[in-house]
Amino acid sequence: MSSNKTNQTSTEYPKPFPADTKPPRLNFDFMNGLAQFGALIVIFIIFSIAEWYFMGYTSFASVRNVRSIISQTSVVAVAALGMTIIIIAGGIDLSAGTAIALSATVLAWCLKSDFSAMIAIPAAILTGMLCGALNGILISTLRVVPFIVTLGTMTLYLGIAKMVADETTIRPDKETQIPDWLEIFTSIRTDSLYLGMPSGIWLIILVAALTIILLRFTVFSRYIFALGSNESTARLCGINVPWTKIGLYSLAGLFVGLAGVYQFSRLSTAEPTSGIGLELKIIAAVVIGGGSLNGGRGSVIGTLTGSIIIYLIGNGCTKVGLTNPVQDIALGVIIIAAVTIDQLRQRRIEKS
Amino acid sequence: MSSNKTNQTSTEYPKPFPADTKPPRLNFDFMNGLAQFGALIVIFIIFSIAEWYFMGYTSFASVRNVRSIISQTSVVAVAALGMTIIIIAGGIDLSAGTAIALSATVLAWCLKSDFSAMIAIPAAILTGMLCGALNGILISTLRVVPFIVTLGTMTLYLGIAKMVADETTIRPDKETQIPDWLEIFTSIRTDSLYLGMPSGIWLIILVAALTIILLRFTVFSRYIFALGSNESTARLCGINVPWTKIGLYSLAGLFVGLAGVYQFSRLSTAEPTSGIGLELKIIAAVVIGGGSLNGGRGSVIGTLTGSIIIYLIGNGCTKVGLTNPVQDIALGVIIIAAVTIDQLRQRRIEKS
Amino acid sequence: DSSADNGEKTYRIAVIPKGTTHEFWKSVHYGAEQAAKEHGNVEILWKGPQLENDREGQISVVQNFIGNVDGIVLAPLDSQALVEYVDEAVEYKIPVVIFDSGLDDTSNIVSYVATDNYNGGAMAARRMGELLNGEGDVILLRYNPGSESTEQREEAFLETLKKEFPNVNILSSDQYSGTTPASSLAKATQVLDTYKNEVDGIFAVCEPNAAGTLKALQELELAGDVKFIAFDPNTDLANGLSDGTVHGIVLQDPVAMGYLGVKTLLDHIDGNDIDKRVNTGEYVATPENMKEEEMSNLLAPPQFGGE
Amino acid sequence: MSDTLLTMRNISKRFGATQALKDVHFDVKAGKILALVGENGAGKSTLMKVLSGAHSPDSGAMQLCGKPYSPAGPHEARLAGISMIYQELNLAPDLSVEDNIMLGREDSVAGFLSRSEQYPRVRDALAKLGHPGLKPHTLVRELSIAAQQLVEIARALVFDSKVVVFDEPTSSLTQHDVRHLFKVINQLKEQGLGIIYISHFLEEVREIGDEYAVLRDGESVGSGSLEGTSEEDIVRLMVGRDVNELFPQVPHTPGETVVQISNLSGEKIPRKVELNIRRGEILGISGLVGAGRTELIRCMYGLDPIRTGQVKVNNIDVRPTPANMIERGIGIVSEDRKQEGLAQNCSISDNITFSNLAPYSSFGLLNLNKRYQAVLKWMQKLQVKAHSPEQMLVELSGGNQQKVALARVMHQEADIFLFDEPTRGIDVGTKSEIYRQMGELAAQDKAIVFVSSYLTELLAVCDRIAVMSRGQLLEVRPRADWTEESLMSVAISGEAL
Ligand SMILES: Nc1ncnc2c1ncn2[C@@H]1O[C@H](COP(=O)(O)OP(=O)(O)OP(=O)(O)O)[C@@H](O)[C@H]1O
Ligand SMILES: Nc1ncnc2c1ncn2[C@@H]1O[C@H](COP(=O)(O)OP(=O)(O)OP(=O)(O)O)[C@@H](O)[C@H]1O
Ligand SMILES: O[C@H]1[C@H](O)[C@H](O)OC[C@H]1O
Ligand SMILES: [Mg+2]
Ligand SMILES: [Mg+2]
Repeated sequence: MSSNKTNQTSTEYPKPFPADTKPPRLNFDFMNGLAQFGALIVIFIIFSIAEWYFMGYTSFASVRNVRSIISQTSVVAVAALGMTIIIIAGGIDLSAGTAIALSATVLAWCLKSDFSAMIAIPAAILTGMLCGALNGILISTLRVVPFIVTLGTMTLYLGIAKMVADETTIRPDKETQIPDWLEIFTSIRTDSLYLGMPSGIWLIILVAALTIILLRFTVFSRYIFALGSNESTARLCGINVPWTKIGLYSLAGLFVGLAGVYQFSRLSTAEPTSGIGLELKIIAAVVIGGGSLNGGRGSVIGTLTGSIIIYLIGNGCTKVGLTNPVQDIALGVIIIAAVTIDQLRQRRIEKS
Repeated sequence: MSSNKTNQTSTEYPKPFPADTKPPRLNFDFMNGLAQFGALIVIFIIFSIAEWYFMGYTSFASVRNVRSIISQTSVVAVAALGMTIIIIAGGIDLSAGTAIALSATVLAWCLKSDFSAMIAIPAAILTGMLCGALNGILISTLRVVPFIVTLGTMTLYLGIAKMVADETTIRPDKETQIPDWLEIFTSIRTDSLYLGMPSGIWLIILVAALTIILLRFTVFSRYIFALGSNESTARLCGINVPWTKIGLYSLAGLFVGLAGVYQFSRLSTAEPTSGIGLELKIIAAVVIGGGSLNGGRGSVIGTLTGSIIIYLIGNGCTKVGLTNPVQDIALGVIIIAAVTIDQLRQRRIEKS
Repeated sequence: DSSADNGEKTYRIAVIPKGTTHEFWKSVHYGAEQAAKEHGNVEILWKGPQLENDREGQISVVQNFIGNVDGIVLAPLDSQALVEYVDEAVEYKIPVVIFDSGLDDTSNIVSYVATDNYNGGAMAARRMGELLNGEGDVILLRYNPGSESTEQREEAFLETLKKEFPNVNILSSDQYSGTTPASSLAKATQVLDTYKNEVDGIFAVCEPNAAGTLKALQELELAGDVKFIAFDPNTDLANGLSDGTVHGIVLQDPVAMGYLGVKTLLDHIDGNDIDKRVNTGEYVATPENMKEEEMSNLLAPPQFGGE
Repeated sequence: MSDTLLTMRNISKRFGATQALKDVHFDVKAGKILALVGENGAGKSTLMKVLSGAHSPDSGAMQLCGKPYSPAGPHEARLAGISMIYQELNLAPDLSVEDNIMLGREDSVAGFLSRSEQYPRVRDALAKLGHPGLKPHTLVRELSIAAQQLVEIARALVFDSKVVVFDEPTSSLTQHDVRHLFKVINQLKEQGLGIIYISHFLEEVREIGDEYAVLRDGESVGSGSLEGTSEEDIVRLMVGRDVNELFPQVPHTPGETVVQISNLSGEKIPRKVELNIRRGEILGISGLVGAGRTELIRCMYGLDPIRTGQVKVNNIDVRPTPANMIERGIGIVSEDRKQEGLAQNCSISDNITFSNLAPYSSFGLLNLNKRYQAVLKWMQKLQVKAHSPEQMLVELSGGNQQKVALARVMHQEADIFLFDEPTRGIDVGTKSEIYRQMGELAAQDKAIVFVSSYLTELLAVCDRIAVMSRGQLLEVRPRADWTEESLMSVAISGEAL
């Protein structure tokens, strides 16, 4: 990389570029995610060895267990994809948790009211989108920082969910009201699997692929990155900032709605408070995955990896026989460590 | 508020010495807090009228009830004073909630182990300070944004608290281990009052006054504002940024430790998870009080007012017979409305 | 205080559950309203904290009702933390009935209306011991620290097993499921997965806890093989009894609890004699007895707002 | 009085792939003003940051007053007597003027501020700079860029320093303020301080400087006394060749009016502006700080709200919003590239194409390869020094960032260009290139509005020049009818002559 000895001064055009004039074909998303993926593998190996060493057997590094971890991750993973977009755009969404619960509650309410899943699921996803859209609209029109707006809507959506659920748990009838495929959507029972994975996991992979494409190859993505990097510049360049925000928060809301479907599918019941605290897990997933809260940086692969790491730690600690306190401490340390390492890596890249 | 029409700027500029040769002596903290205080009064009046109208009597606007609200507010209020400092400095502390619980747990553990309160309370406050110091050290040395560091320490402190409490609730004996004065520290029973207020409230007023002085008259406060306003400027002006951060987070930690004492006094038990979610309430209090998450802005009076508003809503809704869902919705709306109005006011001031 | 049209006084009674999301409380609410209706001129103000570990939340509800109500019926989510605030209410001349879960200091309260939770836990242990023929490895999934009722069940379960079934081995008894079905599912999955090769039985000490455990058993394909005892019913658990995935449910009578809680308070206000301790009873539903009328009623108790 | 105060020897500094400084030698004498010049990216700011402790050098040594000097950070450097006025403003907007000036060295008693001591010092410093009216308790965020720069300068005056560095202090000052500044600098010099003065204005350098030092591509290529050294000599050292012409003239003929502004008023300024912008013409706008030039073009572009007035483009009334204006062929280069003009954490590619992604998109999908090639072309055209179009903007020197901003409007294929201080911080070679580009744009029948505080360039490049004062647009006249003096006097008096 020490090519640019631009000593030619300005008699001729300087040749500041590397000889190749082809754009870098590396997909940055993959590149960024890769480092986190490496961390994931390391943690995985450590737990595997620890289990084998301390417990004398290995249940951790089994296909079954991997499936189980991934299935536990699904709710957070789906929502974190949407959060990645928001965080790249320099925003944040504290209402994601309660909006997931609201979506799940709407889904359960529809089923309980004997609507078919074909109506209930779109209704849930639409609910998520509307939550996102409202966030976007408030952020754009009130010009209040997203942290506050979504701190407010967080409580708002909680209240609405309680209203829909009449403050209690909604429990549609398993036999008559919940379709089988929805019940086993994230189930890892052998008879629920499809090509070795719950169908819900395949859907996540599909959605993640679409998000990668969206974030790399669309015009909209450039607007998202511009917003996250410098909002005034975005405005100066004629980007319709309010609409872009409304658009991207709605899009993220779509993911939130989908996460609501996953949450419902995991328990086949819905409970209005079930999203409290989830927002911080979701944000942590994005951040462990390399997203920067200053905007402008984040990756899909990283986020998915980050989500898995969070649940991996819980799973691993239990398998190794560690107590809850230790588990919490480990998670805390890993969040900080992951971001620190990513930071160091970034700095090194910038230097080299 | 349309008083300061300082139009001299463009018309009379450049111009020789104007009349003012003395520095302005207005206390901005009071000025800023005043607007929020107005909002508090309005909400108070609305609830008073609503109770009288719907319920046919007034228990809301009674001295007793005001005392009760203030006593409920105490934990959040104390911690929010520290958070104000952090937010002015452009930081944030998501670990405040679990650090409060950790401090309370340490306090309870000491009492339960038959240490006197004279040891237990300093130990609790020290615990809070150490939590803050660790946040500051990590933020300074790792150069990771505070949001992430404290997201990590949030879980870390939770884990440590669980460890101290052995995953359960610590219940020192009321008769033998908890001194009376600590038990009635925030109590509003008639025989616990001191000059019409629980002694804990007087202490808050004292601490708040000290904080106002700190934020207005000390050199340290200039560093805090400078950091929140522009960190690289602070660095280039020779401010020792890492130490300033460690100092201010430790200081805020002192408030957190004190909040732990208040929490213990209110619950007379300590439970390691009792702080979860509190951090968002604390941040909300600062923000409702006019603090800006972009740094550089925040006021003590505003923060105290913001804390009270949060609990006022719960109190008022209960008195007026509103359900939990409605209460949540009201809180959400008020958070957003308060900040929006403050925003508009700010913009008007800047324009005039 | 306000008055009804006929000049008679309308009593406002605050009923404060430990939380609102469990189905259990819906039935308590139903019972409370029954008592109010029966008495006449009574308005029930139903309000609880968000989650069953939100001490500060419940304290606030109690404090906020002071001044507005003629009596409080409270299920304290912490036996010590609420003492001070019950005293506060009493100082303000508001009578307080405690129900469902105990309070450390009962000197100021009107009455305590609840299940004998210790006995409930012991019944669960006996049922487990029988199912395992006195031998096997079991898991106790705890609820939440500080909740007196469930702590009683947990202690009773462990002590009874130890005393009456010494050959039953406890694999794990230090895991807390948390207060929601979601947290219970996560915790139950982890614990069961860890011990899935050894476990013979599991006891979940309340409804959300059991709901999560049932789902976890199904997911891990252990349902039916592992003897599962729940505490408090819901439809899935009741169905589980018939399809062999649940082997026993300890039942309380939430409707009676709500009813007697309010009734006792009203009796006190009206100056009638009352008992300091009212036991609302505990039962074990099994696949064998679940069709009996009493059991089937308790397995699906009426709920407030239900049909 | 001419003992060597500061010596820097063999200073090297590398940023990743960029060797910013290579074995640089540098001496500053007491009581002398040393002009440090060089092209954009030559390493001037980096060298000064090494001096002020903001960067640590990879190798090399420094001596201050004969003693070894190696500051661990800005604090030590300040204590050692180095004051620095940075090129990119370094102020805390939420602090007052007074607090900013005193930041890091407050007068205090036991940790408490003693404002009564600070206040007069601050006021004196501002008065020295010719701005006694600037109130010390005003929040800095409420000041214009120019006023902020004055605050930054005042900071260096309130403390005892040995060496004061001015890194392009005049880039946003008007002549009026420059005069005051020079007076102050000369006072400092008489007190025996060493002054380092960085500027791209060579006539300014000649006027104020005693000696010069030239950096090229991170190396010292020459130094000496300014006396007897011609401007051409310095330019040759800077760019490594002769620059034939600083103000290349590209023939163009003014055509019909494309933008008509009538009765345009903003929230405060501008006030009731009437202006016609014509094709094939470069229209200059001159005025003092705070005159409202920036506001005028921001209002017409839709960045600031307007209270009254109309903007007609090609005879069609257009509601001013950036999107509308871009659609009508208007492009803007902001005066504040750091805060507004550019997205610092985005790549050069992104920054150049943000305002016009259409050529590379179909159905919302981007052809990244096509875009890369186009960006490469623009970078070469404007001689942007960078190693790849994917490089982040933060890593470029100030001047190169400015070029990216220019590249954006050109890439946008705008018809009407609004340039707000477009040559701020740009080296002579590139400046001349920008003037040529402007001329060429005019020759292609484009319309150009050129806001500048640098009268020489306005008088050399523009066809007509307008003067603003106190929010009003006073006079528009052909270039030939203006002189520096008449421009200044209209701007100051606020009345048309
Ligand atoms: N923080 C940094 N990271 C990477 N590269 C940098 C950094 N700072 C400066 N550079 C590079 O070092 C070189 C010298 O930059 P410097 O800012 O010193 O130039 P300059 O002479 O001040 O230019 P100008 O006249 O445009 O201000 C440039 O190529 C620039 O891109
Ligand atoms: N020295 C000063 N003291 C107080 N206010 C000032 C000062 N300088 C500028 N201002 C404020 O800044 C505002 C406009 O400044 P701005 O920089 O936008 O104008 P401008 O004409 O574009 O000048 P320039 O582009 O040369 O900086 C004015 O309304 C004025 O209130
Ligand atoms: O006290 C318990 C209650 O009896 C019911 O079982 O729900 C869980 C606990 O709150
Ligand atoms: Mg420079
Ligand atoms: Mg300007």
